Amino acid sequence: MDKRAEAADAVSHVFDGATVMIGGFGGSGAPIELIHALIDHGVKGLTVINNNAGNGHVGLAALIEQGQVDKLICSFPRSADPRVFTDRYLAGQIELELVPQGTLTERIRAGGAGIPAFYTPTGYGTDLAEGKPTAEFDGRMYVQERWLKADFAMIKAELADAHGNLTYRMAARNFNPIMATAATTTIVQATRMVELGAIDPEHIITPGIFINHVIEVPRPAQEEELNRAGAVYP
Amino acid sequence: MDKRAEAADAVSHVFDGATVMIGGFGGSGAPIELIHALIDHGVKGLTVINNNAGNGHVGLAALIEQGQVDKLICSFPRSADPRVFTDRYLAGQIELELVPQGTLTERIRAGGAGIPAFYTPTGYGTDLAEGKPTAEFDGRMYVQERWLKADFAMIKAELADAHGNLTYRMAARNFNPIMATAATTTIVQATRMVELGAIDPEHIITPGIFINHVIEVPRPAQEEELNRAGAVYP
Amino acid sequence: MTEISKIKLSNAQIAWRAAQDIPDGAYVNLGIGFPEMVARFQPDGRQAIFHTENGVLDFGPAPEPGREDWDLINAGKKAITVRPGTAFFHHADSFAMVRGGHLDVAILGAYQVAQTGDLANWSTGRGGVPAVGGAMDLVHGAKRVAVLTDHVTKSGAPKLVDRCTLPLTGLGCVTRVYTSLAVVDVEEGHFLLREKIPTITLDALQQVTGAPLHAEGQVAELVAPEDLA
Amino acid sequence: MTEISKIKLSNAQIAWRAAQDIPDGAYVNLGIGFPEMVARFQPDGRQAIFHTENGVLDFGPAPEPGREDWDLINAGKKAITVRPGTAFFHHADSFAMVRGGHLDVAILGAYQVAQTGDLANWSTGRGGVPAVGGAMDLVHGAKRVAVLTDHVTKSGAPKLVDRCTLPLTGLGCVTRVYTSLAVVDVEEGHFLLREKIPTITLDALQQVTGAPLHAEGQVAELVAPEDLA
Repeated sequence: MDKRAEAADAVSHVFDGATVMIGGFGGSGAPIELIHALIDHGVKGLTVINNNAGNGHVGLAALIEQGQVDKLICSFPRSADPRVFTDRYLAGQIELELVPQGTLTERIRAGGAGIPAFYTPTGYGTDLAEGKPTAEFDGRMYVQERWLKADFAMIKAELADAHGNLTYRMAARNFNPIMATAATTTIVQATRMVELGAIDPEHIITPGIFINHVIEVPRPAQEEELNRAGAVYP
Repeated sequence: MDKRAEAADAVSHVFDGATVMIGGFGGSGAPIELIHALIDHGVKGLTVINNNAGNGHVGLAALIEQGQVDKLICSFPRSADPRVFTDRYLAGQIELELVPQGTLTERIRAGGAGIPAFYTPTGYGTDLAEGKPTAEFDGRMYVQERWLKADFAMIKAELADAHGNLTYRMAARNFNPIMATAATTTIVQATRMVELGAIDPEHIITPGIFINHVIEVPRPAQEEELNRAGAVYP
Repeated sequence: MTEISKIKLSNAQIAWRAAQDIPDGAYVNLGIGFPEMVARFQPDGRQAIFHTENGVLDFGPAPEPGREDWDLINAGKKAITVRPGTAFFHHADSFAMVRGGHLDVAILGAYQVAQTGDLANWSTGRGGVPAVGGAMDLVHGAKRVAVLTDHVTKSGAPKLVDRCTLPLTGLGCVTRVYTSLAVVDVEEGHFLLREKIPTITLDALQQVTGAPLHAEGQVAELVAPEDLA
Repeated sequence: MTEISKIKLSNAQIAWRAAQDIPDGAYVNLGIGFPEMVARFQPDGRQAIFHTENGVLDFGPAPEPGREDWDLINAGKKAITVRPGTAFFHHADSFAMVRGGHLDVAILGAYQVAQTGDLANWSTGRGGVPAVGGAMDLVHGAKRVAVLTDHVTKSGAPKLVDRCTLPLTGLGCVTRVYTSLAVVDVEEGHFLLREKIPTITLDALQQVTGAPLHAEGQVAELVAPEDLA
């Protein structure tokens, strides 16, 4: 078994109208090269799940700017330069499902763990819980939230082996391990491929069972640095 | 901040009637020395949450044999030598709440994560879901399960620092990291104390936020080996 | 009955047959006991990745006696080994793999399998100390849930039945049954006979089966090597 | 109003006051922006452990300009550093810490706080692009939820109110408010005045507060150092 692939091949399976989870919190952990491969692939009508809504004109912002995203599920569609999303949103060209960050997180985790619904105190009594079922447990009120799953997840890792065992780099871990579990097909870009067995079994954060395709991207672009340089994709 | 303590002091807070999670899967990861300290402490009427029901006459089996446990919440009360529990159970001297293993796991994880209830496919239509609420999601039926929390968790780790950052050893990880999150007070026995910063931040499995007391137990007893040697505690 | 006990496959042969259906790279959980035998019979060139619900993926075979490390065990509490690719994780992550549908196959034992796919494999309903472990979790989530079993009980009663009479492990969860006499799929509420051993007639097989055996076209011959250890 | 703007505490002074209530070893989440300032004013001999919801516990201060590593940021997407004891974890584990009640204190900003403890701090309700981040999660779970805020809005309207008129972040979640004029606890549906700056009268304070200020015994003097940077 060898899950290594080329980015263009791996993203070529993403179809029009697919739901795609994209890892990262802001620029940390964002799989820029995979997103750009998806832009090259040219697929349309995507629903994207990400914590944010892109920054500048690269990565997720570029995917939105190319008109490939119909709906965004996120917690915080603001950034240093959120104009691409903001303009489209205010023009009614993109739908937004705003989800509290911890609820977004837990919905993704639930999707990966086979938990179709759960109760959380988060959002109870607020506009973001409107229309959702509620229930009382031990005298406190909670909101019922549903799992989130995706057709594809695109994530960024640090080390990977051919089976898809992964580690991450510092705070770039964020959404990547949980999104890896919640998609039918998970594509990872890893900064360094290593031999099977080279990652200590104690240090593997994502076991390969969750991974379908591994792409080595040795010197990945960093969204923050691209934006400081005024980069635009494509 | 320094969370280091002696075992006798740490367990001295456990009160009659307390609910205590005890880590381990069979003998792997079982905090034998902490359990024996609890036997020495002599507290009664405990509800214990563990995957099993003890083996032989040491560890959890010894705690039960001393008559300190009124109720056990577990998934598999069988072992190579389950006589201590079996005899008491058949004599009506100990209550058993039998929970499917993955549901037990998820209930503990939910307790630690502030999720009061969740839905699972596990157990639907079986005797173990009797009387529990059910619901349909996307055409499939699920059982509603409640979180599990405890007054105390007693767990076993490999490395620890004074803040309670932990690693585990191989399959001895099992229930330990999740139980650490679900108790008001978590007591850990670690095989080796290391300096703060000595554990790579990428390799910490349990961050110290979940830990209250750390006890160094340099050469921990292994339940399997104690039993092969015919050990009895006290 | 006497006749059947002479012609039926051994447990090793049943396990061998189940192993032939596991593709290279499949993620597989083998139930405690008899199903564990499947790992021995992987065809050449194929390497399944085994999951054990206590928190290890891609582990190796049992160590030499005397070389056991009791912190490195499987769900049956037997010693295992690490190999290149092994990963450790905690119980919640482990059952997320199970419940979340990430296993390709779970292979379990059974007391009874109903034509609806219902499985009874955790309790004989006779009192004593009940114990369930991960059985109820494993039957939900894996893409295929296969059962290995003798075709009949020791007293000759069918184990493939119309409805389970023993306490259920799960509803409608079994997809394929490998028995000592046949390979049977569960499809849309009935048993679909895929293979049978050549030395039993369809009628005789039906007689020891507690629900109708359907067939689509040819029923293949179920032949396993004789010399399996 | 003019008078209040002359006598009120600066943001740094409010942050300083909040920092005095954080015990050594407390696990603390500081909201993005103004609350982050609290980290600067930890009393000598005390070291709080800071949590950032994107997945870092016990991180160090911002690096020198030019030394940033953009894989090592806080929830405000500002660069941070590691120190001995730092731990990394994923988002689900991070919000388990938040929602599961493992933080000792969360310190947040506010548009409005109601005497019931309701908080409005995520939306001005004026349209544009809504964004919530982790605010709604942080208000549930931490043992204490403290708010740092000017006592009144820029136009002089009370921020401590009878009922929030802006979209809510959470119901009954705030336990203490540190304002530019006072320290106020929320207890059983009313505001309990604990401290006020010496240069304002109780009457004047009440006039700029949108709900009754109760007191139990002595109201202490709120005095912060002058020279805070």
